[in-house]
Amino acid sequence: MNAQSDTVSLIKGNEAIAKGALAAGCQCYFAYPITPQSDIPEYLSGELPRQGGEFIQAESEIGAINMLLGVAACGKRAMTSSSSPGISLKQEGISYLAGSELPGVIVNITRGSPGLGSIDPSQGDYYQATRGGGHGDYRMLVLAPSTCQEAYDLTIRAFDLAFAYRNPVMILGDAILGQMKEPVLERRETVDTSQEASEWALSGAKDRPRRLIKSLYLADGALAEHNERLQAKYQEMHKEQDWEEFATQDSQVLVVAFGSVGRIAKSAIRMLRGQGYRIGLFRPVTLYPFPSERLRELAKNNSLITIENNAGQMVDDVRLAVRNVSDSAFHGVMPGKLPSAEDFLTPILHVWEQNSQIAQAAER
Amino acid sequence: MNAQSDTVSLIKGNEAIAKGALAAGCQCYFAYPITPQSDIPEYLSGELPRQGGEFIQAESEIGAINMLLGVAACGKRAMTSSSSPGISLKQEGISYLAGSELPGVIVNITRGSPGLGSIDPSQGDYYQATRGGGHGDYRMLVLAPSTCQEAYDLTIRAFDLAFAYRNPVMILGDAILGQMKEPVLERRETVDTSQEASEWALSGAKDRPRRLIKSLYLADGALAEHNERLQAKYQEMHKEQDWEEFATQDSQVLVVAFGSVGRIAKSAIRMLRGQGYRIGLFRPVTLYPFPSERLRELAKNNSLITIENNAGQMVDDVRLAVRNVSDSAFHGVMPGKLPSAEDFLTPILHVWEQNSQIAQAAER
Amino acid sequence: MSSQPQAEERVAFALPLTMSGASTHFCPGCHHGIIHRLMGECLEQNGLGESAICVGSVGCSVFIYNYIDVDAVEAPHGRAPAVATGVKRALPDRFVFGYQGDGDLAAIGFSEIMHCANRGEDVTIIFVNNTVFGMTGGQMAPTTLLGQNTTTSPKGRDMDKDGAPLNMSELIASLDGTAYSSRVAVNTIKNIKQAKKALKKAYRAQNQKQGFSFIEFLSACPTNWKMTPLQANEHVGTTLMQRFPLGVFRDTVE
Amino acid sequence: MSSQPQAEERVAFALPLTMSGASTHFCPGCHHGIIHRLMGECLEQNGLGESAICVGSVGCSVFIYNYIDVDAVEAPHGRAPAVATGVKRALPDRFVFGYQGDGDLAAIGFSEIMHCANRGEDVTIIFVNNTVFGMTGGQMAPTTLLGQNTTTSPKGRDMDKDGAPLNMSELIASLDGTAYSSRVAVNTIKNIKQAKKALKKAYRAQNQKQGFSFIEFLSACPTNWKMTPLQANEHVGTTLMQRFPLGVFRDTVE
Amino acid sequence: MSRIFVHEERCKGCLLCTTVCPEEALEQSERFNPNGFKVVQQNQQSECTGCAFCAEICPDYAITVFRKKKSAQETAT
Amino acid sequence: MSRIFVHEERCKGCLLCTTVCPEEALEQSERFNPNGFKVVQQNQQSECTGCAFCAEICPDYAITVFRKKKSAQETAT
Amino acid sequence: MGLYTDVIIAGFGGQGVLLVGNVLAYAAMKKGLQVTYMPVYGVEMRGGTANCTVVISEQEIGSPLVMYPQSLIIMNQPSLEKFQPRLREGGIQIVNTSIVPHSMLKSQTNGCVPLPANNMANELGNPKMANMVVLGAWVKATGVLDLEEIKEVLPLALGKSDKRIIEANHRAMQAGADGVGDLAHSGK
Amino acid sequence: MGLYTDVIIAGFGGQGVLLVGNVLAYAAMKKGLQVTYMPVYGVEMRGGTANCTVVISEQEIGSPLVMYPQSLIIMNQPSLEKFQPRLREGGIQIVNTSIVPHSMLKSQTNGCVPLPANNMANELGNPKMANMVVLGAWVKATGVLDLEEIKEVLPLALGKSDKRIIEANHRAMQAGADGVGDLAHSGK
Ligand SMILES: Cc1ncc(C[n+]2csc(CCOP(=O)(O)OP(=O)(O)O)c2C)c(N)n1
Ligand SMILES: Cc1ncc(C[n+]2csc(CCOP(=O)(O)OP(=O)(O)O)c2C)c(N)n1
Ligand code: SF4
Ligand code: SF4
Ligand code: SF4
Ligand code: SF4
Ligand code: SF4
Ligand code: SF4
Ligand SMILES: [Mg+2]
Ligand SMILES: [Mg+2]
Repeated sequence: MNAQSDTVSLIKGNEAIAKGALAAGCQCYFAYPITPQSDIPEYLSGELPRQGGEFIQAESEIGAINMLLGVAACGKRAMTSSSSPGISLKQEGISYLAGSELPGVIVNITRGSPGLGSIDPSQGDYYQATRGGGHGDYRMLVLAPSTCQEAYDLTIRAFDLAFAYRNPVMILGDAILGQMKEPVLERRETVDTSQEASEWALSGAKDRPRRLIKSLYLADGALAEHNERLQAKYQEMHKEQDWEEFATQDSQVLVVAFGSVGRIAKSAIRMLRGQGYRIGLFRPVTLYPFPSERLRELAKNNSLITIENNAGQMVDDVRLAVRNVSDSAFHGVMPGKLPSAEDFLTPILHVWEQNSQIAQAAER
Repeated sequence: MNAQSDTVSLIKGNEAIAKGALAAGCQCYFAYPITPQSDIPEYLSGELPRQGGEFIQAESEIGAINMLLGVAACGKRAMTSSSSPGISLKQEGISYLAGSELPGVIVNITRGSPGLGSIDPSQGDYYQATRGGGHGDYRMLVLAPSTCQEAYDLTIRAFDLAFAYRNPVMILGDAILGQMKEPVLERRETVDTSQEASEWALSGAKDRPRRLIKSLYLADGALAEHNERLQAKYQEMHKEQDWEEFATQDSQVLVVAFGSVGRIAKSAIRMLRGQGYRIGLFRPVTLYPFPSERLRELAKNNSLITIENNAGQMVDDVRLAVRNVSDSAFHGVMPGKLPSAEDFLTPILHVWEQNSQIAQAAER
Repeated sequence: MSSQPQAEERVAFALPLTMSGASTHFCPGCHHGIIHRLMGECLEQNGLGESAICVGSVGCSVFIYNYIDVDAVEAPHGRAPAVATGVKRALPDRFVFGYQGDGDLAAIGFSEIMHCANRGEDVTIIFVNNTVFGMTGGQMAPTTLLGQNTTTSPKGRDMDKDGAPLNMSELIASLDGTAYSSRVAVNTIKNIKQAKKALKKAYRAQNQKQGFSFIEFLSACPTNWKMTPLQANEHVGTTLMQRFPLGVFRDTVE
Repeated sequence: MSSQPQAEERVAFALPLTMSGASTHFCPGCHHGIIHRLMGECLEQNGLGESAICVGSVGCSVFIYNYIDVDAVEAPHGRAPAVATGVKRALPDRFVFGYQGDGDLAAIGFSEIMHCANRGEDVTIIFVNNTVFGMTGGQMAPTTLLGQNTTTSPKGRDMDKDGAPLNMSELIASLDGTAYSSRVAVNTIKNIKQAKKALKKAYRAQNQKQGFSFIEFLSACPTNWKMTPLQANEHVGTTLMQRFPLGVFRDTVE
Repeated sequence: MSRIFVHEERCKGCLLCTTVCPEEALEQSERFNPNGFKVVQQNQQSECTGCAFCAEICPDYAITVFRKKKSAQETAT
Repeated sequence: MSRIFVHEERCKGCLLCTTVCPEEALEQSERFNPNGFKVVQQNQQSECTGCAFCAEICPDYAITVFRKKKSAQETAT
Repeated sequence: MGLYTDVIIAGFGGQGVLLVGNVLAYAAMKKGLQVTYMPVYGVEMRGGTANCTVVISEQEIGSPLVMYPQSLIIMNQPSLEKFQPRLREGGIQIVNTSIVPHSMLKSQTNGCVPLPANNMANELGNPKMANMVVLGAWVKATGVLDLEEIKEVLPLALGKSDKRIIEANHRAMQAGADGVGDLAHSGK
Repeated sequence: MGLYTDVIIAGFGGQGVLLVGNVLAYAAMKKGLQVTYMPVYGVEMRGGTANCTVVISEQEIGSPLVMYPQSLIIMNQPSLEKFQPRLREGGIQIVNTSIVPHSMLKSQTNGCVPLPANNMANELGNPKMANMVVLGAWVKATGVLDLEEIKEVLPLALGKSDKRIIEANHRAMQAGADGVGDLAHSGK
């Protein structure tokens, strides 16, 4: 890879994702408009064709995910994006991508839910993203940026991971990430991805046996075998675990939070540290694979509180990760309310106090 | 309720569900064909109109779930059914039903997945059913029958619960349940449900203020408030927890399994009990709400093993339920392979042995 | 001057009782407001206020229930015809109407509208064609004109890549379940009067259980057309009507 | 008798090289097999075997990749036109064709096929209309004839509740993106020859990038029609063709 | 003479009403309403016939039209 | 004379071939193949012209048609 | 534990194996026993294989699927290949030797009942009744139900009550039952 | 902790509040500071309220949303009602008194800068430049950035480089800045 003429620009998270896709060599993008992510199709409708790629405003989210499936079968880099209700509509397609072992990037800039909900930020689609809203035992890699820079960087990484594992990868952000502007350093790299799928992609059966891409396995035991293989691959993905730690050197209480809430929690932690409380932050960057090992490690010396902009979803993964070590408290901000650092203080201090009591009890 | 002329007939699980729906007063049924549940629309295409109800073979699963939404808004009892890929397509609609607080019964007779998969039995849609394959923090009540009789009975219960909570309710079965025939006792009850929705259903604004059914909450904080209310309702649902226990009086190892696997595990347990092993079964009947309290109780005296026809999904709920007490082993049969009692023996005995070792260690 | 009638005066124009009177959230010069009122008026004049059930959709008209004061349910984006089907099958003697934009009806909801019409459901669908996705910020719609700039067709809609605009009224008229299909506009008084007639005809089709009834309204979206209200209103007559001729495309109503 | 040509003999009929020769899983007398072969033959005769990418669908033809020996991808039920769009946009110089049943194309996939045609994608879709959902056990399809008994229309399709059969070729012909649309059959030698001509025309449309090409095959399903193969074959000519006339409905191919 | 009443708080100043008045009785005022729109008004010179065209086209239901009752009108003439 | 060869293991006994043979050269045999289908055969009395109609309509690619080469044929006549 | 028996009935689609399973299930139900009937079929439309499992018990039934069955009814060769190795020690196996070569039967199988069911049915006037022949044989060989109980439910399972058809089926079953005595001994 | 400041800029859609936020963000970025800009708007198409939050810091920024801002730019009455109570003790508040009644300003607010921005802009030739007036005032009042830095990035944020427009905007900003000195004292 060869970095040329890096530039910094002040852009929305949505635009950062679009630019990240271009930098990653995304050749086709398909989507159906929906707030708060429409900046992505709007940006790419102009830029992608200018760079020789294909943009289609699909007739629906279902159309879009299946167009992506077609491109993926040809081994080309493709992306689609939407927001919560639109992502629900893509679930069948995502399951097919996973079942057919096809790479592709799916962006979900979530909104207030369920139903039509609102366009407020929300983290209510964590379950859907990490546990498969679609049918079957498949898994997606799920990346959760919390800054515009990370949105850009992780989008590039998402494409690489998608092709490394031949698997769909999701970028999970919210209305805050999508609409916020921050300076973003763009790395104009020239990456040659033209051969990355040459071993398996469709291109016409010229000078080689024909190829077949499918998710149907009817022969006795064939599907079970296929599923075993998929599960092995998902195990393999565990090495991609990624997270951010903040102020964990001496922390006694650890806040676990992802995406926008992760960075908002950072503000709360700064406020509390200013008052002498030793609080740290654990921010999962990969939601699947969830960074369980490191968190379990930290749980040995920290009481945990998970904070989410939902009714409690990631907290399941936190509790599962630390289940033989400890547990986690939970503070949820319901979608429809903007999460604010000030509102996090009391719940965190509550855990701090419990923690101190336990410590004192232990001393006695 | 008034039971008249009960009859026993030898019918498929699918037919039991269809008959249960009729007995529950289901007035409208909409679906798109898919194996292994097509017996349901086939049966109801004849029977429902004969009883004055409405049957539509919808143009798609999406059409079907939204027709159901329309009926539900009028406070009438309606059902739709499908199998895994078709259920994925209904996720947006389900989220809308939940967000709009509309009652309706959704049947998923699952098949091998992901993607097109196969028509083998599978429990790979547990996550999707219990954690919301759709967007947002909604929950469905999920009922998992393991016999044809239970399929019939729980279908009736599903309608009652749907209206009691104004919430979608899912019946989660698999190809075994759908295709198996067993004797089923039909209770021809006459239930008057004509007034059950009179407080909120649409009927034309005659002699009363107009009514509005929606899931959009845009005003500042309105969605958060709505979500708080929904969460309170989901808490309320916890009293519906239901499960079956088998041979738990003296058990030291407890198998946790649901649906068809639950009954297959029963055979394995009988075999092992025949050899003197004190094994018991805990079979959740409601998957949401998961019967956590009772399971935690049992976990105090039992080592647990969760067995599923998938790569490990319900085991999360088991582990979360018992997390401060113990843990659960897991044995998964991949979708695409028929689960068999014989195959369960070794994994169960493995837990038995570990358990004995621990017991011995404790004695020493 | 008084807002109340004085002696010797009578109110020559007032909002129909089926309308709530709430101020609209629409942009200045948006035709949605006119269309809402015409619907309310025809509901009232046909005595349907108490039997009507409105199926709303997702688009700039998402708040229709704030203005038309009848029982209402909100359909997911594009699915109003399926929801309306459910409502009508549940309550066959109620008057059921849906209201959808061109993104809603001709893009994501294309299958639902066509199959609803083909089944000949006794419902009425009002289709508001403003050639863009209004609510989401002016993206290209299936009815966007060739060459029209939108936020997702920055160089104008391109026949080669995007295809041509869909003529929904004609398509729906070709289905056997359709009792009535016509295209109207509200850019002039004459067209408004015509539109009202069409509405009444459509309502009659449903009340007499003759099948599916459909009216397409050409509608101005000054905001996303980047025009003044007056320009946009004129644009309907000068440009939209060329691709989308007004007329009745199917009428089997007795 | 030998299965190999003898001296002085030449093979007057053999499977095209684009076909694998595997035994089909179809029921006796099912037309899918004939249609598969015609497609393979035309691929070979147009030298497209090495550039072709087949987009399979879900239905009795789900195993098309076992018989036609070209690169292939399986689309979710109804989505072949969207998948084909993706394939073609990724590889614009390959020959891309989809193969769909009437449930697949006219029910669940109605929106995808219509929008694909309307965009004028340079792909070819083969539509096999056997008036039922074959694979899933003979349920009613959008093309089921009025009065036809199926497992979900046990009293026969009813115009009032179910609507009338959809004429897909005509609908698709009405879209501006369509270069070629025709309906053919394979119940007689004459019709088979006609069908082959249509296939070649459609292939040409794509190769010359003239837009979307579409061929509807009327196809017998003896099993779900509950007929013998001979009865079913005859039924195509006597009954199906009345509702679904053979013909070319749009042809802009040079 | 008939007259109109403009509910100024509703008017969005789109001016569609001005295009349909046969009497050219409507014009933009210089007044802003609380929403920041310049509202229309009936101009002084013109006569309103009470035809209600303006109200028919107003997208914001901002105009009420009062027509002199037949009898009254006749007496007037 | 031309001839056909029926790949009996493929034949499903649908008899479509019998409807198109201009020479009525095909008929159902009494033989079952391993899949349980009664296969067709060329009857003895008839002459095959090698027109290949039967093969064209066979849904199961069960018929190969051999035509006498032009020269050979001519010599024969 | 009380009475328990299970059987896998397997053959080509079209040989009526599912009907046999249904009949057994009906008879067991009628007798007041617990019963499950579980069909398994390929996705191929025609010509595929089909099989079903029937479990009959005095106790509540756990698995409706059986890995190692106590008895088998085998109507064609692929089914024999698949299921014969799984038959329990001392299990009973009814095999349609009109189609399955005698040579394939495992010599060590005790309760093996080879019956030329197609031929026998043919002799009774309709080769399609081969399934009734093996049904009769199974009933006789296992003794779990008796023939009268089966006959009683036949119209239910057939969904037909045409007297002549019923009677023909009765004769076929009887022939199967009668065949057991003789053949079971000479059998292997 | 180094430098940290934040501001909420609020008004009607169309008053250019988002532009002000953008300009500030650009200037901060140009200066090498960390910055976030976060818009919040209603779903109403027109006439709704709009606001944005800009956070400027030497340190990595946590929350881009601020519950209790250090400063405010208030362009209309609803915004004052919403945000004034949340302003931090000792915070700075620039208020467009062409639209917001003077009487509504909390007397205890120290850094309150009332400016008749519309009128001032009108005097400078274009009432639409009211936003530039308050921007200038904020820059002067807070001192985090200086006017030259703002001027430098204006073309970037405007996406325009028409010299006359730029210069007019400069004048408006200057007027705003100039207004601070006088008014800040007489202010409250
Ligand atoms: C599943 C889903 N996809 C996308 C959206 C976003 N969305 C809301 S309205 C709309 C289109 C509005 O356009 P149109 O139907 O033409 O109505 P208009 O606003 O122009 O009146 C879209 C795409 C959504 N709410 N749900
Ligand atoms: C989402 C989804 N819904 C339903 C199905 C089940 N299904 C498979 S094929 C099919 C219809 C087949 O009919 P058709 O397309 O007419 O093809 P045919 O078998 O008649 O050739 C259906 C409904 C599915 N696989 N996926
Ligand atoms: S965006 Fe267009 S359609 Fe929507 S309210 Fe404004 S003018 Fe009307
Ligand atoms: S069911 Fe019909 S379409 Fe399917 S293979 Fe059999 S005959 Fe052909
Ligand atoms: S009522 Fe008629 S005449 Fe009077 S102002 Fe309105 S349009 Fe003009
Ligand atoms: S039409 Fe209505 S909103 Fe528009 S200017 Fe006239 S009165 Fe005002
Ligand atoms: S090749 Fe022609 S003549 Fe010969 S058998 Fe076939 S159809 Fe008949
Ligand atoms: S058409 Fe083919 S399959 Fe049918 S009978 Fe003739 S040879 Fe056999
Ligand atoms: Mg629109
Ligand atoms: Mg079909």
